[in-house]
Amino acid sequence: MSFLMLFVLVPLLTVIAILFSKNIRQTRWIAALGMSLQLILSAVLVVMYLQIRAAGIADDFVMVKNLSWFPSLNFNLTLGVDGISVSLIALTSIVIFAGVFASWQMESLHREFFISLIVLASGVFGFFITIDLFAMFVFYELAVIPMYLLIGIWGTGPKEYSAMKLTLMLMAGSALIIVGLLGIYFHSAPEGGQLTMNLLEISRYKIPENVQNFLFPFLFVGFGILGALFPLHTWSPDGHASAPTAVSMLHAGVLMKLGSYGVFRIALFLLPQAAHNQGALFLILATIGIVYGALGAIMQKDLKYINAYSSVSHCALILFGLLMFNRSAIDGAILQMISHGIMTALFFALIGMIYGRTHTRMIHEMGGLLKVMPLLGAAYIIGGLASLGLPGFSGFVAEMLVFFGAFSHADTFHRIATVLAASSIVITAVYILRVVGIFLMGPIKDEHHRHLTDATWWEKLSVGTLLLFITLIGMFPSFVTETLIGNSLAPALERLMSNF
Amino acid sequence: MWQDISLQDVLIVSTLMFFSGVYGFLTRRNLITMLMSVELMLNAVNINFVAFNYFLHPENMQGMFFALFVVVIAAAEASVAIAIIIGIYRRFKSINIEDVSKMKF
Amino acid sequence: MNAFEYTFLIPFIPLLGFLLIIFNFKRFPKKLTAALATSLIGISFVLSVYTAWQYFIIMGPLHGVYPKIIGNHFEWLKLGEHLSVHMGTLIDQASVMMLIVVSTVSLMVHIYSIGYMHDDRGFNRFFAFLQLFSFSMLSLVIATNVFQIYIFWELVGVSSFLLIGFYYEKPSAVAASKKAFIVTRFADLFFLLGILLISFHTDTFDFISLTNPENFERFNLHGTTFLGLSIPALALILIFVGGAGKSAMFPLHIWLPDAMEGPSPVSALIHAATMVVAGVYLVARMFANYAIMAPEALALVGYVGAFTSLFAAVIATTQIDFKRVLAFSTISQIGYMMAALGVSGYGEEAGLGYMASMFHLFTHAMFKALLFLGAGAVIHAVHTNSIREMGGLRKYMKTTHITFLIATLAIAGFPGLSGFFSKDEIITAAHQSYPLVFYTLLVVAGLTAFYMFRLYFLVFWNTETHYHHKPHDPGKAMLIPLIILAVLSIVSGYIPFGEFVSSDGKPLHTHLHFDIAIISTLVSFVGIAIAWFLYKKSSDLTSHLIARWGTFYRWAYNKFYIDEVYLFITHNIIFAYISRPIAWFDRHVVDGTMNVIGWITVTTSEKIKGMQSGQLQQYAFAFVSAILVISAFLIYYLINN
Amino acid sequence: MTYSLLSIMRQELGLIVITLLVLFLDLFVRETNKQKVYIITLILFGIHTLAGFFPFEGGTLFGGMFHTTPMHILMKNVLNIGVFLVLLMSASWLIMPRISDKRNEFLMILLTTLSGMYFMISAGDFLMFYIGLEIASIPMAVLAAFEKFKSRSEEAGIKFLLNSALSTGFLLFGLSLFYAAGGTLYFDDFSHSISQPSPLVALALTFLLSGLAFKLSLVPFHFWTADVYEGSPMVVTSYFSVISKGSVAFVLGILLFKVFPAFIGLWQFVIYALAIATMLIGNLFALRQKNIKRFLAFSSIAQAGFILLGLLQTDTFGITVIIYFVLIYILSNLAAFGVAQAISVATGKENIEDYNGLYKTNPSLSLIMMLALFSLSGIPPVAGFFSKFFLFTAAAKAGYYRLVFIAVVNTTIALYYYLLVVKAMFINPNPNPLPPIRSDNYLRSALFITVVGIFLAGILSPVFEYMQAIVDKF
Repeated sequence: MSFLMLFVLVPLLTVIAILFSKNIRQTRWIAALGMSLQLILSAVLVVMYLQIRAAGIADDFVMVKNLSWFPSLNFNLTLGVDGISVSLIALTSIVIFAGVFASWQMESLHREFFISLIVLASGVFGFFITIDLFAMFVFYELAVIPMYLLIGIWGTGPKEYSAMKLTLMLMAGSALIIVGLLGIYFHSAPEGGQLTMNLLEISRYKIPENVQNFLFPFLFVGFGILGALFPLHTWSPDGHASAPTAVSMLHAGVLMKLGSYGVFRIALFLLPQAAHNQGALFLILATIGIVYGALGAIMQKDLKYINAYSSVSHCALILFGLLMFNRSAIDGAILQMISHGIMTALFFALIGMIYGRTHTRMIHEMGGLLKVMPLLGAAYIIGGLASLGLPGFSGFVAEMLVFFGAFSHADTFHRIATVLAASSIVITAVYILRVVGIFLMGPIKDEHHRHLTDATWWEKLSVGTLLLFITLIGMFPSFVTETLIGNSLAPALERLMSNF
Repeated sequence: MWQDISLQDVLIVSTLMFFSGVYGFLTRRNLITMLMSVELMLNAVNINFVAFNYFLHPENMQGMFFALFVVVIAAAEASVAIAIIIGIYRRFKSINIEDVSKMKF
Repeated sequence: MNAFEYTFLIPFIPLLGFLLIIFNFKRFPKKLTAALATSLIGISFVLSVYTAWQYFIIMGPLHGVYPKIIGNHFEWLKLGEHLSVHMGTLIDQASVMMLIVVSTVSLMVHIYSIGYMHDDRGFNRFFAFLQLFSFSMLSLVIATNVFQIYIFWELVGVSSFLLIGFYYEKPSAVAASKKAFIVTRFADLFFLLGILLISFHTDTFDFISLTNPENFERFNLHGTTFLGLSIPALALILIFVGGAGKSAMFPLHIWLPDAMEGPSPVSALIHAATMVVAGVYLVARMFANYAIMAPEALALVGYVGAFTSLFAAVIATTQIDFKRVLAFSTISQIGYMMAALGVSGYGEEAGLGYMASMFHLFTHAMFKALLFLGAGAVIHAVHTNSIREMGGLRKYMKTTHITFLIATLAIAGFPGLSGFFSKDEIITAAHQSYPLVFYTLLVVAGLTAFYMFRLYFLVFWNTETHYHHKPHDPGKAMLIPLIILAVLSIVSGYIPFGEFVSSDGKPLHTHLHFDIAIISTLVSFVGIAIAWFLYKKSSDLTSHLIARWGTFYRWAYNKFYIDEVYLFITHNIIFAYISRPIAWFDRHVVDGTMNVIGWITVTTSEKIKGMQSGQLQQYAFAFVSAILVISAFLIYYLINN
Repeated sequence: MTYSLLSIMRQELGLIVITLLVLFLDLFVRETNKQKVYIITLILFGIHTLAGFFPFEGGTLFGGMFHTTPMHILMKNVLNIGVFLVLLMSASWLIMPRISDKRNEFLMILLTTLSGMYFMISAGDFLMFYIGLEIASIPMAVLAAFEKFKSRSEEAGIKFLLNSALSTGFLLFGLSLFYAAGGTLYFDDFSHSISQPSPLVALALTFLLSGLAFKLSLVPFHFWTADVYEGSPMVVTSYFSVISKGSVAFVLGILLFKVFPAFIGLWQFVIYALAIATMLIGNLFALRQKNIKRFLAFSSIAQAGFILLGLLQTDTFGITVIIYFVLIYILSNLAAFGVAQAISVATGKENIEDYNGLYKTNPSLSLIMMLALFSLSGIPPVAGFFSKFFLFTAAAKAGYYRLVFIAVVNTTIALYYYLLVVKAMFINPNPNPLPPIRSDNYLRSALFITVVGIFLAGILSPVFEYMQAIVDKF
């Protein structure tokens, strides 16, 4: 029994407990308790991880535990974490914790809702705690599917269409991933010996370059779809717009990070040569994605669409950073995962709360809401400022790391890409301020809005948690970039750099 | 006399039989006729088995026996088919295969 | 261990105030907020003064050079192999001078705001933001490295955004705050690129090593160039663009006039005295780099400064909004400072421009803050911004009038007042090497005197308008800062500034250049005289002149349509032709492709349904043909292999 | 000899004994006790199924015409499980009017076809194989036409029978050509006697494969499937789609791997092409089906295409995966059919539209249906994911990455229409959903078993490992 297993077992037990709940009160309290426990567990995990590192253990992955699963194929449930996964686990528990409170008033089919939500979360947790490709893929798929029900049943707008599109596109991504994973599996033991899906064991050998070149696009694009790689991001605006609050939070906040994490952990880590050979192409796509997403967000009218396009832009920045193949850019990319995760969760939470009151998400139908609901409004503005990369919040540090990393490539191609990517900080400011100016500031447009109430205690808790972490990371970034992530980047970097 | 008949001759006959069976199956609209066409095909196969046994592999009787079994099973098949065709006739008042196409797409 | 470790407290005390107030902004009574905020900034002020005392007087120059001292710092973030960002305090001539400026003006504005904002619902919010701004600005000025400056640069930007948009229910205020933020953000992009470029080549952010001429040899500055510029020139120009954005240099000045939508104390603090000079301060911080590594970049700074100065001055002569006139005046004066930096050389006597620029920054902060606070008092009293609706106010607002007059005289360069001394140094510096800049600045001096006195006469003299309420001098809270600043506007000119602030750390002994002083004074007098002539009493002459100079007047009045150009570019080009098409493209082409894939599948499914005809014989036909095809294929394959 | 006959053919003999018992009981019991015959059959068959799991080494009979090994027994066991579930599910249908008087006939015919499949699987020569095939398929026509009071059922019967006769004709023609080429009908001798493929062999192979492809309903030999599935009674359809199909898949595997390994160059092509065509066409047709039976028919066609992925290379892993896949497929498809059966029996509704809003009134049925569909489409954590993934692994092992990709893309299309049903049950609003349905205990226990299986057969690796171990020994 490994400590890491708890991250899957606790959600599982929570789900079982919810099955027996009698009413919504019980359901949400069970969910809240379970997810609080999860949050505590993550904190414990962070501490444990730091202690292990402090003890001088420099393994790539720590707390490794090999649970045999399909021995004949050598597919195992190998548990193990490094700083990156630890921080992403922490991110997940923060977001799901906030998500449970953000959906406090989910009345219809509440049990089913919380069960699906927590199953989704457990898929994400599972993905981060395993280092066996097969197990990772199982959890990955597990995380994708409850999404259909969550959006389809509890969503708004053209929910069926969006849910279907999202699910199918992500499954198409899985199609690519499966090919990539199997390709890696069958080339995992080039010198004979047992084939394996274990990341660590695969990384000991070098997969032949032509095989890498063949497999890399499958894995990169496959995971890239979930990571909103241009032009395969279109599930994201519709999906996010239609999803219920907590789902948007979890999806944009965490699930999209599965894509980027997969790109980093699997595509880049295992296929470094191909990454170098084909990096430029994907770098172009990522750069387009950054600018394109941001420009696309400017003219949107629906709050969720704005945020969805903004996510496209921000997630493209993650891929951009990863493709720079150097420490600070990748460091920044991973920080961006965390930062964007919390930030976008905050946005979606706030949008959900505002929508719950005004029953519209069209920015032009609202105005002056800051006066009516100062706390929510202020939180939105702070979130917006964080999103446009204001120092003191996590996004700034991430962006800076990425840009500095990117700038260390002195060739014209990378320079141009970097300048374009950096220009997004202006565009981001434009759309964030535009939306804030329209719906939060100015005179109150709709007289009915004058009597709306401000945040309730659970909303405050949800929003407060997210704000706290955005700020903490922004103020003390070194804790994440150095202490948590820092030394875990070494193996990947070593493999990526060894080609030079 | 019959010693002059070569394998080739027999095969020509059997193949012609087989494909005329196939042709009948494809073109005839009457269910009974279609069933007959199938029988034609099966009998062509029987000729094949017997001929191959006789000309090529006379050392054992596998082909002969096979033909016997085919005959038996064909009979069983025909009986079931006729039973169903009678049922069809009761339901559809027709044994034209084109009428028996309520389910499609 | 060093004597300046406490300096981190100077910014942190206002931060504390910000946090205290913002977390209790519903609970704190106004009095408590006011007392808390003012006393905290007061402590910062005292500490700043103490620092200055200790640095300039107690310690003094070491071996004839003022040292640069790191008060304290810690590593905040590692950026790659060699680079890391520190947070800390750097104590040197410029930063200590700026500390004084910022804390003084901030303190004055705090006190003033107690009176000015007294009836406002957002009182607590206002003070929280003021504290936030003070924190950011103080941190900016004592930043040890260029990246720290960038960080707080953004933070002052956001404080400015929050304060301009303070009356967030007013659409114009919202638009102005948005504009200010986006324009400066746009400039910051270049600043960031500049930082990226220069740090890539020098491997350092720290001013101590970055601006030390002895290090320049070691920097690896070779590499590809852009438009024929050398790497340092490109980097420094990019950084200057950042500074130009914040300091409202042409063509990035458009946000500053609109920023006057904010409450007047904010205009005084942020948009006159402190934040807008951050650009000047930035160039000054890296002055060694500009002057030695890339003189062409420095020349650009000078020309841009001079042009902006003239440009804004021309516009200022036509404006009728009280605060906008002052805003253009600010732009013009900052252009002055930039020009001064641009014409300066490095070290010794050549560094006169640098010293003059800093000097002018200092004196300008005092009298411009005073002007804005005075404007605030006037607007507070008459409830309008338009100077057409004012007039004859000298009778009603005596103290305001006098302090305003002092400030006007100071900015006009009236001999004996602070502006006179600093301007004189600037013009002298320009005279030495840049004749074009010199003449421009001279003209601007005249224009400045003209429009300032135009403003002064129109508001305090001229025809008296009918006021609903009788205007009166504001209360003590507002008057005291006016008086203090008025005193400072007079005396600050007598500080032997060169002894304290110079380009290379060595005290510079300056004296009044009488030849130049006389010329510039004359020019000022001409300006004042014209203003007297035209505006002391209402006359038809102005309208005649306006008619005569119709087109030009209209252009100047409309700020040369720069705003419209921007509006056109952003709305009609970027929004309409880039962003909207992208949104459309995304919905219809990218997303459409996905939908088309789905559509194709479904349609194919519909089209091929005929295959399943229900006809047994068609099934059999398919069966037989498939067998034929497959066997033909297999036999063909076999024969060919 | 007699003793070995008894032990080696014990499964076949056991099944035949049960069949005969049903026959005699049916003849002699009173009308009121007919239900008891069903229960007795069920119990006996249950024991038979369990008995199959006793470890047994197997052996050869009739000079090699019949042979059985642990692998064959495993295959039969998998089929047994499926048949047992079908029997459980049939209870509610069998007591319906116009069916109830001949319910024991149904049991008998069903078990007869199963015995045919046993012989087909255990066949050691083509004659035995042919006899088994026909025993398995001729009674199927009777089953299809079982509801002879419905014209659709009759139509299904005749379509199946005639089509099957045609395919048998071709298959036999192929066998005769094999006989000509190899001079023997015994598998063991055959695989030794020809080592070089000739055009004659190619022709024979095509004919043989087409016969099997017909039974497995591979495109383009699949057209009968939808009509027959739709027309047949629900229980028979489920039997068709899982048991009949599964048995043929096993036989195809055995034939390709054990008899024709020398011609791998030939049949790999065919399998490759058929796999793509089958997955694609099956999915495209399934997309727009309105009737749940027709829908599942086309879905099962597509599933058959996936089975082919395991047949691309002759190794034990491929066989294991096929057996495993068939087991999971039996469980998931039967779960889906079980739900459809429950609804059909209770309300007579068979259209997907009728399922709108089902979750409101019948949450557990909807959940089972959803799980079954997720399993069919290969979504973790249910078993279908694992079986599909292993199939892909098998194909990738043979180096067919592109085929894997096409297959997974097809999974995506399949997911689309499976989700349509999920959507109907969970999302589509319906003011008048079907009333709450209470099915009998037999069906419920069957559904329970399938759900447990769907959940556990994948995650619990021993199921797969057990199969792998058995097949490895073969």
